[in-house]
Amino acid sequence: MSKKKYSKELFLSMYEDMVRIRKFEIKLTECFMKGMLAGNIHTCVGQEATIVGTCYALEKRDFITATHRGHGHCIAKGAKTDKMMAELFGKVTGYCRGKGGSMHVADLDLGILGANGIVGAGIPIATGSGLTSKIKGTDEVTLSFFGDAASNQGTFHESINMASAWKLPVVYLCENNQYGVSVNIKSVTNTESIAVRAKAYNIPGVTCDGNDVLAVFETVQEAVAHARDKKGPSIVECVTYRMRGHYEGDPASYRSKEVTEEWAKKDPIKAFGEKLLEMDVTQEELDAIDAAMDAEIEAAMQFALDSPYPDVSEVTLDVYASDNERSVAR
Amino acid sequence: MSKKKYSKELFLSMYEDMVRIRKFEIKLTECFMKGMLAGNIHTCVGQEATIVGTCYALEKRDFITATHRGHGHCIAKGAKTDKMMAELFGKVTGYCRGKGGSMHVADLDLGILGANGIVGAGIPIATGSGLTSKIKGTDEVTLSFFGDAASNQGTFHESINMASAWKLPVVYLCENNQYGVSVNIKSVTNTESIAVRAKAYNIPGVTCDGNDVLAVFETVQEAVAHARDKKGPSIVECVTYRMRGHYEGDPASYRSKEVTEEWAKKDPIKAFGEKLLEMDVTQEELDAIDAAMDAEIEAAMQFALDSPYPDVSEVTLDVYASDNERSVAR
Amino acid sequence: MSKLSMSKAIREGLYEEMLRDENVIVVGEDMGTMGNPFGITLGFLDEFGPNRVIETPISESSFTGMSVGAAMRGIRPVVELMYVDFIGVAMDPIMNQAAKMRYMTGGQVNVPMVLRAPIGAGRRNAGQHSQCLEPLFTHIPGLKVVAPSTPADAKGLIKAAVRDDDPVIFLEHKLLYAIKDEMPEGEYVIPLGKANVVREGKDVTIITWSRQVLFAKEAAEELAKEGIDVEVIDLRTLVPLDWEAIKASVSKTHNVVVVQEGYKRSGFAGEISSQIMEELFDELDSPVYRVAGLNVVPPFSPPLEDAFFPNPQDIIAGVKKVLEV
Amino acid sequence: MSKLSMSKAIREGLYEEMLRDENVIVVGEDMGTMGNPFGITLGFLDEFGPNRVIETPISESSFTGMSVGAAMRGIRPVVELMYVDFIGVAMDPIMNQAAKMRYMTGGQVNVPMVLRAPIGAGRRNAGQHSQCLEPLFTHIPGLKVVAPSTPADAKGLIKAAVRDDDPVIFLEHKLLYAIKDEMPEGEYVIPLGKANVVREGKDVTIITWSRQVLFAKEAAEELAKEGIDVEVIDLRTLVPLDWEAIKASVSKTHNVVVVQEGYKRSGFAGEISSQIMEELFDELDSPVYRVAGLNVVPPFSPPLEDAFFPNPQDIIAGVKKVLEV
Ligand SMILES: Cc1ncc(C[n+]2csc(CCOP(=O)(O)OP(=O)(O)O)c2C)c(N)n1
Ligand SMILES: Cc1ncc(C[n+]2csc(CCOP(=O)(O)OP(=O)(O)O)c2C)c(N)n1
Ligand SMILES: [Mg+2]
Ligand SMILES: [Mg+2]
Repeated sequence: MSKKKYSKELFLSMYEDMVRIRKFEIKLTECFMKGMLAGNIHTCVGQEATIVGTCYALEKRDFITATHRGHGHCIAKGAKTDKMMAELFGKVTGYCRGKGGSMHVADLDLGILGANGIVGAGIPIATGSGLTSKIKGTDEVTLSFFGDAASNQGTFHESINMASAWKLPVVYLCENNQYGVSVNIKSVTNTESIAVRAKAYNIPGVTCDGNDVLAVFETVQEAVAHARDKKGPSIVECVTYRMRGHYEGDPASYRSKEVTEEWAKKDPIKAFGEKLLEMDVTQEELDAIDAAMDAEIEAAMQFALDSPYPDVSEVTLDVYASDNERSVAR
Repeated sequence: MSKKKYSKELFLSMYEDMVRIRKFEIKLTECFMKGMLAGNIHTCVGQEATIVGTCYALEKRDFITATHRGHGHCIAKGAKTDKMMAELFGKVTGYCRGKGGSMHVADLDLGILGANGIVGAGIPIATGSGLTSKIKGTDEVTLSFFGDAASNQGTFHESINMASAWKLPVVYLCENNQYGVSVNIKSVTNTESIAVRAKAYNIPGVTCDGNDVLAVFETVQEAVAHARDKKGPSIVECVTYRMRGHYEGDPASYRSKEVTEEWAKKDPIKAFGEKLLEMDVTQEELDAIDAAMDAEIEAAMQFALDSPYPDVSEVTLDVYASDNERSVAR
Repeated sequence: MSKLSMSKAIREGLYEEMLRDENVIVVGEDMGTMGNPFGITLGFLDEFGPNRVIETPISESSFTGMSVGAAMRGIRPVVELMYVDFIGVAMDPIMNQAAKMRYMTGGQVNVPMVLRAPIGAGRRNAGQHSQCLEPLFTHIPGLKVVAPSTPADAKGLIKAAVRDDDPVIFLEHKLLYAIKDEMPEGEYVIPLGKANVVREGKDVTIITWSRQVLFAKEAAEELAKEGIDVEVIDLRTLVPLDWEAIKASVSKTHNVVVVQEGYKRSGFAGEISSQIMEELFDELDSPVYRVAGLNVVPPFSPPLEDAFFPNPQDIIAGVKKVLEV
Repeated sequence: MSKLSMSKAIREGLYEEMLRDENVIVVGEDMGTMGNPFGITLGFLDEFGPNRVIETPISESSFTGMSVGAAMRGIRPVVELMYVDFIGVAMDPIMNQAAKMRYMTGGQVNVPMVLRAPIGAGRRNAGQHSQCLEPLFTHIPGLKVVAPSTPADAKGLIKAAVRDDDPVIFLEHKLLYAIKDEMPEGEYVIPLGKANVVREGKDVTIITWSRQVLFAKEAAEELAKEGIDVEVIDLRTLVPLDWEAIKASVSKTHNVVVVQEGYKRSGFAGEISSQIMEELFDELDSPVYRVAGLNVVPPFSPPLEDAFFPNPQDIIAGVKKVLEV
């Protein structure tokens, strides 16, 4: 890739977001261990290059659907860590007033159409967002994050077929971290890649190194341009690895330690930091980012802790947009 | 194809089954017009070569799942026209005691795992039959009939992926008659064929002339052998055309008359008859088959008419295999 | 006053809404050239073009989910399941996405979509094409559920459903489509959640909806000849439920029969019965009785299918049972 | 006597059945090396091999449908949905295939499969991972529905479910998995359709199932201190329903509270309430009252989730309401 095209500011911003996501999630794991956090916490530690590279290829007006492993998706698309943290603590100051939690963070203003607890369910939602842009004649692109395992869900097939038939401006972004929960993708599919499935829809399909943020950035930019030019959808597969358990508490004993250690050496943040140092970035600049992120996440946690829970009366609020009381009562 | 390999008896038997299916269904359409038959009647007139060619590639011990358009599938797999007719008339002498009707004919002894009213639902059922053969270490092959439109259902993708991953002995047989109800497959997919989707599962996929019974026969035989040899599943696509409406009563005004007339010239029974005459079959032999089938179908209808309806008390019978009364009562 | 069949009335309602609001689209199989098997969208493709008449492949799960996504972006999709029985392949986007999105996002976003689905037995369509299945929807918080019985209601209610900001399940009985009835002049909308007392009476209340309203009226006429004065409430909307109408009637007649076509076990009739038990127990002279479909698979064979779901005679028997006559 | 948690008890039951009958297989996500998230099939892969421990891709619709096909061929699949909430993507093979196959084929074929699915709130799993959804199954003729409350019952019932020739939905409350209790010695099977009177009493009957049995017992102990003698019926099986047990108890206490965790509207509690109304009206001293989950989306925030589903205090209030004390 021709790094010349991009500014140092851009790179530092990408780096910052990767660190932001990492530190946000490490903080979560600490809180979880201490029993401060409830529910299922799925971290994307190790996958930050895929997430940040992808979201930087999008404009602010573009849309995404995130997954159950969605903290990174949301942050990279512009979500604030304090409101995120508050949501994960179930506080009323969170993105969803505490009602959604980790698997349901959404901010429509930021183009985040929601994380989703149902594997594969975000794919049709993203497709519908793409359809909307086509109907309205506007040029936003919608990008759907999903995992390797989600690509075996029927919605993958159905949605991409429709998007291809109608040339919808959607990018189908497969984060191939090689595992569902404990199941290796190789044991439940018989193809070399997920991207090869693009042939079944006659659309572009490409695989890239998901731990190389710049490779991801450039690859997704092409797919986004393709969509923006009304040439239709494509599949981008980023091969990466989830460094922690499926959710906090999962010892991940179904995978070999050796493989995990190999991937640890390919840590995307470390790798990108080294690349930046080879360019005109100094260690001090990186350290400053690190420190700033530490402070931001600490403050985010404090914000969450200081925020109140929603009032119990909110339990019956917002089930319906109209006639809520009556429809909830009977 | 090397016609030498096959006996005259085989060819005449194939011809007979094609004529049997055609006459059975033409009789249905007459009864429907006269108001003697109720429900939705989907005929396969024009598709007999695909159906008979396919089923002749199977052994008696093999299994099929049929579709909503399943009369032909069942007859070609060995179902008797009298019990079929009785079922369609809702009589207790029918295959399902009149409880299933046109869309639910089944005969487990004949390897017919049932027609199905839900588009795409037979595909996983066939896959489960294939899994069973694998588990039991037996060598039956299961073949799943489905339409071009059904190939856009999620079950197509999910099931074939599993069958490929586990090398199940299943043949996925797409009867591409080019239409769902009114929707042309070209308007809702973006690929040249359905068979090309095999690439997404790394299995064989082949397209053949669905109006040429011998082409279908040979093509499916290969796929069946592949499955029987434990080499895994494949997709066979037979391109054909449904000559009548989607169901009886559908004027099919969504398609051009010209195209339908072109296909009328390619009538599979006429074409096969001509081929047979070029071989050592006489017109008298064909006429005799015709007459025998007329008589059989007439008798089948008479059998259906003469048969009683199930007793009304049967309405609550057989919902459950055990504890039926109590489970139905509350 | 002109007469329209219910299918034409729904078509008219949808047509008016599509003219009124360019964000309204229709989504489903065979919606284009064919205009749907019952002619509901006949001519829409020519009038509104392929951007607003989305003719889909057979991919119910994804085109329903796609409609949720479009609704979140401000489109108002009217999605069709060709038969309600197919909800089995499209339940997730309805129950876990459309129904929950507003709540899970803390009120950020609405899902203003309508899912239209033909229901009902009586057409010899057998096990997988003859169900009603209301409870699959009424049990899920976040959904509204409508089931009209007349063309005039169907038109007014489909318009309300389209304008509603919540996901609305709109259940259309196949054997009502062809029945013609008087239509009001001019534009009108019938609000969701308002029942209709279609026959006043003082001895017993029949609460029902959809096609069984017609059967209940027939039964009521028969019973009138025997001196039994039946009140018939057409609920029109199951969620929200018009409790005031139920309460007023029960407080007047003190005897209740709830009638539904669908399977009795866990049917919506049981919900109504238990609500009456809980809140109007002292008003009751007799136990609320349900007349409902049997707990069996819809059979194909005509005599069996006829025995499967309630007919006016069953309702008459139910009323007599309650009144102990 | 030894103690086991419910997850271990279910594991033991399945294990015994797999040893007993080589046609029994398990099907689902993460069933192999991981042995399922709750350890239900831990060690099964080593013991029974990949032909009987089918570890699937995330393709619920098809692996459930596949299990129907296998069941039609004589296999006895025990399928797992990782959470019952995912039934939205696998409803068709359950409601239109498994449930209807025997009837539609005129009794030719059985579908001896079990669908196991964790249910329930209380784990801060939010909107799409905290539901119960019994009515989606109890409404569909052809399904049996089981929901145990103790490890001993769970083991005996899962064995019965595996041996049953009909499709059985087996609902396991996530917050019961870790609770340990005494296990009977030796082999035993608990027949489907037999309720258990877990506490005898004479003033009021609480009818419930699954985790709420524990809450009902807690409530009963509290109420005993106030001199209220509560009978608690653990239904164990919703279909078939043990009507004799309900009838006997209601005829004794004349006051009934039905308790369920799931959404109140169209919940199975309403079905029970309306059956009691229909057949035991004259036995009732007071209206049957339901204590149930609110008609809202399961919220994530802990104080909201705690308010969403019934706890022992809610049950106590329900009993007092019925007894007017
Ligand atoms: C329909 C459905 N099935 C199963 C699950 C349980 N589940 C949650 S995440 C997950 C694995 C997903 O794997 P993948 O799509 O590769 O995403 P990753 O977790 O690796 O990011 C599973 C099985 C679910 N949430 N939804
Ligand atoms: C899940 C589902 N969706 C829709 C239908 C209604 N339907 C029945 S047949 C059919 C068209 C099927 O087309 P195809 O698969 O090509 O088979 P063909 O009818 O051409 O034989 C449709 C839409 C259905 N029965 N099931
Ligand atoms: Mg993964
Ligand atoms: Mg077709």
